[in-house]
Amino acid sequence: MTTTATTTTAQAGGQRSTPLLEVDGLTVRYETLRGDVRAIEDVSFAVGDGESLGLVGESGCGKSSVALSLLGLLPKNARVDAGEIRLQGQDLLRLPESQMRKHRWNDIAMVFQGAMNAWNPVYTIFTQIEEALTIHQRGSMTRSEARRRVGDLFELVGLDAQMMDRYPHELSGGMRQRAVIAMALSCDPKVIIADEPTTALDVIVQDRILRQLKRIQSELGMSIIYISHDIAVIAEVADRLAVMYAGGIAEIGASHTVFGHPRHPYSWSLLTSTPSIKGPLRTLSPLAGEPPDLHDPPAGCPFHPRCPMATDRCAAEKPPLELLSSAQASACWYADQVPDPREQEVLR
Amino acid sequence: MTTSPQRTATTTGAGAEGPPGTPQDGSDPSGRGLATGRRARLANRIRVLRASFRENWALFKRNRIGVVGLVVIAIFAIMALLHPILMDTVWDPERYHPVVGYSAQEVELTVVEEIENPGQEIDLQRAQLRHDPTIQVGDTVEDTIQPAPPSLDHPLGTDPLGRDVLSQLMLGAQTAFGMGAVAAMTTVIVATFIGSVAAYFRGWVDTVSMRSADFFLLLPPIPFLIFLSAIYDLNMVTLGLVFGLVSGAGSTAIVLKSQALTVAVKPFIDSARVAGASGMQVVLRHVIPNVLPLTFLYMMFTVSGAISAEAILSTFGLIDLPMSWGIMIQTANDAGYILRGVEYWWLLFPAGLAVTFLAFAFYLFGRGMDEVVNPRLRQR
Amino acid sequence: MAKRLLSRLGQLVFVLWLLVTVMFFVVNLAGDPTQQMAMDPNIPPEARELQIQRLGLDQPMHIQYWTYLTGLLQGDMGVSFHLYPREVSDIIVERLPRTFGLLLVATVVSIVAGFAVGKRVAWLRGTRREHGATIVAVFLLTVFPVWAALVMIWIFAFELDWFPSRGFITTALWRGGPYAANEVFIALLLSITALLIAAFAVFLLSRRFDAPWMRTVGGIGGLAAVVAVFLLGWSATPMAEYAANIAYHTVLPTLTLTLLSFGGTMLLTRTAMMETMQEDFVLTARAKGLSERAVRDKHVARTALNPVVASFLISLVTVITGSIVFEQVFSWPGMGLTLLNAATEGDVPLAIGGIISLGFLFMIVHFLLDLVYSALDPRLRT
Amino acid sequence: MSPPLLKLYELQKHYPLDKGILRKPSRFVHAVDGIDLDIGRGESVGLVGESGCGKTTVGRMLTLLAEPTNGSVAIRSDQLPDHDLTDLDKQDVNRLRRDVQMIFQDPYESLNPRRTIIDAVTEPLRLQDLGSREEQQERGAEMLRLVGLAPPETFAYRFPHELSGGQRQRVAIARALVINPSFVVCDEPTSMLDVSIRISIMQLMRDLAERLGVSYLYITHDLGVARYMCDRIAVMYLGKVVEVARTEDLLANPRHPYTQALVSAVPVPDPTYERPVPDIKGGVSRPVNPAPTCRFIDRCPWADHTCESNDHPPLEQVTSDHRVACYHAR
Repeated sequence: MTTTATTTTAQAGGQRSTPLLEVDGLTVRYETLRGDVRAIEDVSFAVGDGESLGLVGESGCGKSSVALSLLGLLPKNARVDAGEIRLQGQDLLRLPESQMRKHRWNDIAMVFQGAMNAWNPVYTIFTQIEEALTIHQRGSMTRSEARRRVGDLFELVGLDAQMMDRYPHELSGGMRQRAVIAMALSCDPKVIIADEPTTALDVIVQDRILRQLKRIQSELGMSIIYISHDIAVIAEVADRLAVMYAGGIAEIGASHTVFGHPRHPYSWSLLTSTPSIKGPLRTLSPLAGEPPDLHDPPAGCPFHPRCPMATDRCAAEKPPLELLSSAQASACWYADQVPDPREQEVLR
Repeated sequence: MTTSPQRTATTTGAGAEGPPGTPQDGSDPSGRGLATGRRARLANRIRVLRASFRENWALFKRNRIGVVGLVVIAIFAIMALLHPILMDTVWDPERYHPVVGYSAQEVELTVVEEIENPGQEIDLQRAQLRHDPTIQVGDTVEDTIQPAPPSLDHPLGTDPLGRDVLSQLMLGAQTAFGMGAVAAMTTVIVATFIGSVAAYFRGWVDTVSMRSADFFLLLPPIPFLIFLSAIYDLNMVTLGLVFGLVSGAGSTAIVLKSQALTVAVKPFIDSARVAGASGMQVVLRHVIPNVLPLTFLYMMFTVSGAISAEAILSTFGLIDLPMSWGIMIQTANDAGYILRGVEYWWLLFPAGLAVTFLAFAFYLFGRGMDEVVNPRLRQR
Repeated sequence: MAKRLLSRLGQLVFVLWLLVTVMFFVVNLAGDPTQQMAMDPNIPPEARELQIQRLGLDQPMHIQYWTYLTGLLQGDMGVSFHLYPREVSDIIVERLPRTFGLLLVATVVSIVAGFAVGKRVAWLRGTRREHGATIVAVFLLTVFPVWAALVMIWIFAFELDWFPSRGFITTALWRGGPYAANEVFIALLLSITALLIAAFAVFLLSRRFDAPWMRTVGGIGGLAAVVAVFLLGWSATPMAEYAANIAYHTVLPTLTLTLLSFGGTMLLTRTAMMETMQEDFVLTARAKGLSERAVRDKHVARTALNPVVASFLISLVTVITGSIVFEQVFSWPGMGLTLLNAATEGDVPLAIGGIISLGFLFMIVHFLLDLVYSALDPRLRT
Repeated sequence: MSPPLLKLYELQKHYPLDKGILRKPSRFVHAVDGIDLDIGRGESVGLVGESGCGKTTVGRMLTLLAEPTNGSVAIRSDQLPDHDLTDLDKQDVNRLRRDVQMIFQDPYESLNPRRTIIDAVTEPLRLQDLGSREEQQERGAEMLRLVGLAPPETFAYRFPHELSGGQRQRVAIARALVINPSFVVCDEPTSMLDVSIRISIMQLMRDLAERLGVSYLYITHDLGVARYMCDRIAVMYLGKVVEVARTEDLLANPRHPYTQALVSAVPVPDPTYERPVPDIKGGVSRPVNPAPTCRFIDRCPWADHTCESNDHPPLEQVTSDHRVACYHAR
């Protein structure tokens, strides 16, 4: 696969100009006691300026590893076997650690999942945000300046400025998550990775946080990569989405197109196994089997053992990610035969 | 559905995720699916035990300090076991018995002002006293020496009373293991019971046992044992029991309770209660089995502490034992050989190092196990 | 927090009472403690009679217990047998501060050093250096203290001849001098405590500066100033020579004790660090672009400090044991040596006094640790 | 309509906040504060609400893991006809265990890691002393096959860590149903499973309920799951049930302002759909010694004088099968 071809599929459904962030052919493996694990397999995608991309998939599909690769924070036993991560054309994977450190938070910030554990329990919220500010201001920011800055950020995310002097345990889950967002915004990053930003929050709080993120994005114009297992959340916030399965991208494209008619049986099954509360209740189609063991992934298409459409070809050959239209690319030999989820039988 | 040959262990039952209730293959539909139960059960137990042993051994081995500990323990265990055999076969009890044996060596000694080589020299004063008041420096005399330096007969020399040091060292190993075993058993039984019951029942049971743990914490075992020895005569069993009780009802109980607490809030405990288990049934079948690995770990640390405690107390002559490593040091000390530096090294080093190494080895072994049984320490 | 600490104090007082009570019964189960006196030719029979009356041994058990308890509250613990006719309380007042001093210095130094080394060692996880450091720490923790002390004496007092091998003071210097040894010793102890508190206060104050560079300069400068005041202050007093003599005798036992308890604190730190390293906020800190050193010191080590302080009590047992052994080997006349002598002489009143005063010391440390722990963990401050 | 299998009447659970040995606690968390609910035979009722609303506490009281502070639970039991759960001696409790079982949320933690699968499934039989050891084993094998873990011998002697999350949840279902209970409390049994596994577990539970005639109290925060699983849904807010209705009716015409906010806050897997902004103020507080007025008053867009001057509104019938606790619902 040539670089140009990769770039076009990676950009399926996105803008044509040079993207802000490009991931190209990223392949990562973890060395464990039981042998190597292929965590990310030839993943390519691009994020344009001010765009929001959703990465969706089940646990262990590699979406969090992608996020950690972007920050250069993969665990010690991880090896990047191939690929590039380019931020405005500069390959982050080739940067020495001291250079990479300057990009973290300043250019790529992260909204972590599980907002309680993202905070160090022994410092106040302000101290922890100040820390990010002073590092990237090379120690020239005085405390009073930092307080003003954090006050502004708190206003932006809808938190009372007094909250900054509280300790993490004194805030509710929703407040902590807002503070995490404020911290992510502190250095005006170009890209924010939101890793399960609302998991473990109640739906009403989730709704508020998601709306807030969308509003802040339109005001400040940064790019956001949303990572979630919940396809409904992704549908709400992402312009484009990439569906991941077993470390690779199964399908990528503009949200409207993919949700309108998925062209990969895995995306189809994600949609048909998510009960919606709007519209008629349709039959839900469970997926047989379990996600593959990445110590020993199946040959051919990684999805074939669970795929209702699989043939002998799928067991033998791995389908490449191919452009179907300008707005959609899928890694399936039978992409044109994937049924429309709206053809599922109506129950109630 | 297509299946591939590379399905892994976890997914062998993949059919399980298919439609419910329908038998997935042609297996016996009569409901007697477990007719081969007993054999299968046994075979599976063995399979699981072997698998978990292999996995744990791999984890244990990775951290080499545990293996070092295990090897040292094995060496001392062999020494302890070999002692009665040697006494029965090779060693003449008259000369080699660690307590009542006597073997003074006849050697030719040079008379000197100050002894530098204990095996070859004798000081003037002693020589004049024992032989002939006219003896001068530079003469030689025939004399028996005790303590005698290592020789072929006595690989580690003899002590100030002319007893074989190696034999004492080996019997001392028996004492150390015995003391360690008594203390460890006591600790484990006391701490597991207190910890599990306090964690599961909470309320006043918890309050009482934790206040008593505070009490035992304020009572460091060695000062307490010293205090007890002022009033009672202590022997190995009482020493082991007291040491085990103090550490078992004190710090170990606190640690095990916090571990049991993480078990006691797990859903499977509620699940057992919903299934109809009584409080004691839950503790015995569900809480204790899950804190047992950690219990075993603390057993190692107790053994380590107990060996050291016994040696300290017997060094100060506070317990009634036939022989132990501490007594060996005490004997040397009483006869005034201890602060003479390395000249009489075989009186100080074998016993001192034996205590150190065995306590060290048990601790290392415990550390090595810690990496296996303590999921918090496993690397991500 | 005050409420929490107050209830903790209440619990500790209760436990101390429990200790006193248990000791009383442990002793009484053994029979008449004055039998020993009868055998000692130095003690006149009337003294035994007096002692029996004083301890109320002719009274029923509950009255004896009551007498004992009220006596204890007034500081009356009876008369020592083997140091007859000295009061037990008098002996304790003289010797407990010495043990406390030994413990204080050894504990503070070993915590600071053990923590500093432990955090670096944890960061080297899986390397050869980490294994080496762990083995050394375990060796220090489990080494047979008697043997270790003898080796230390042999190296530092005999071979190198740097320090005296035993004793508390050089008698020749003090004979006819203007000071009592304890007087100087207590002054020394108090000033060291003041030094520690002042250093900590300076550190806290320096954090309040607005500009980051002021915080660094203020911290280092302030610490230097505090240490300078301490050293100048001592050199100006006439006690200086005597204090130096005590300090000189203190070095070897303190060093040995510090070395041994260092292993324990280092291992505690290492374990706590390794557990903290797996927390999510460590990833957040890295993602913020902090250097590895800042992640280690500001996030992992600072958070790991809480469990280290919480479990230090277990390490303190090693220190107390060590202090008893070393007081014996170094002939350092503190509470540990007193307890040992009482035990070998069968001096029951002194043994009781010794164990209770050690328990009391432990209780104070226990409470102080609780105080520090509550101050360190904001979740407990509310 | 036949009489209900289970009848909750004014069920309450208050937890003391300031515990002490000598002091009498003065502050209580009103986790569950007077709940009335009927569940019919073979019916499955969803208990929906945000975290901290008390739904789990209700489940724990029904399975006798927590003792109600007040109120009563009546269950029509074959073992113990028409008995009140709040007034039982030890023997009754054990007999009732045969009727009321529970499926827990976390498939990784609800099975003892040191016991085999067959041990876990047959434990209720053993504890209740039902049948010989052989009969228990056979029954266990039959249950494993029933929940789709076939052939049973493949799974029976494995340990939980050798099974996937979905398979473990099947074991938990087998264990809950092995003694033929008439009523099962399901506490978010699928929320920790991956989407693709979740549906098969939900289908299995529905299928078994139909086949064995079991009633479910299905506790969940996910309205989508509740829609698929439940005949009726009860919405809880700070210890009170604020609305009960048939599933489709509740989702299509929510009457209570809280239910309306909840329904409009659920994300929809369709990027073309514009959800309305939920009409609700503030955040959830903890129900510590709550005022007697409507629990929802400080977040309610409709709150007025009537709400301020009256007690918490009673659950009143709006249509034949739809009840709401709001003064302004009609």
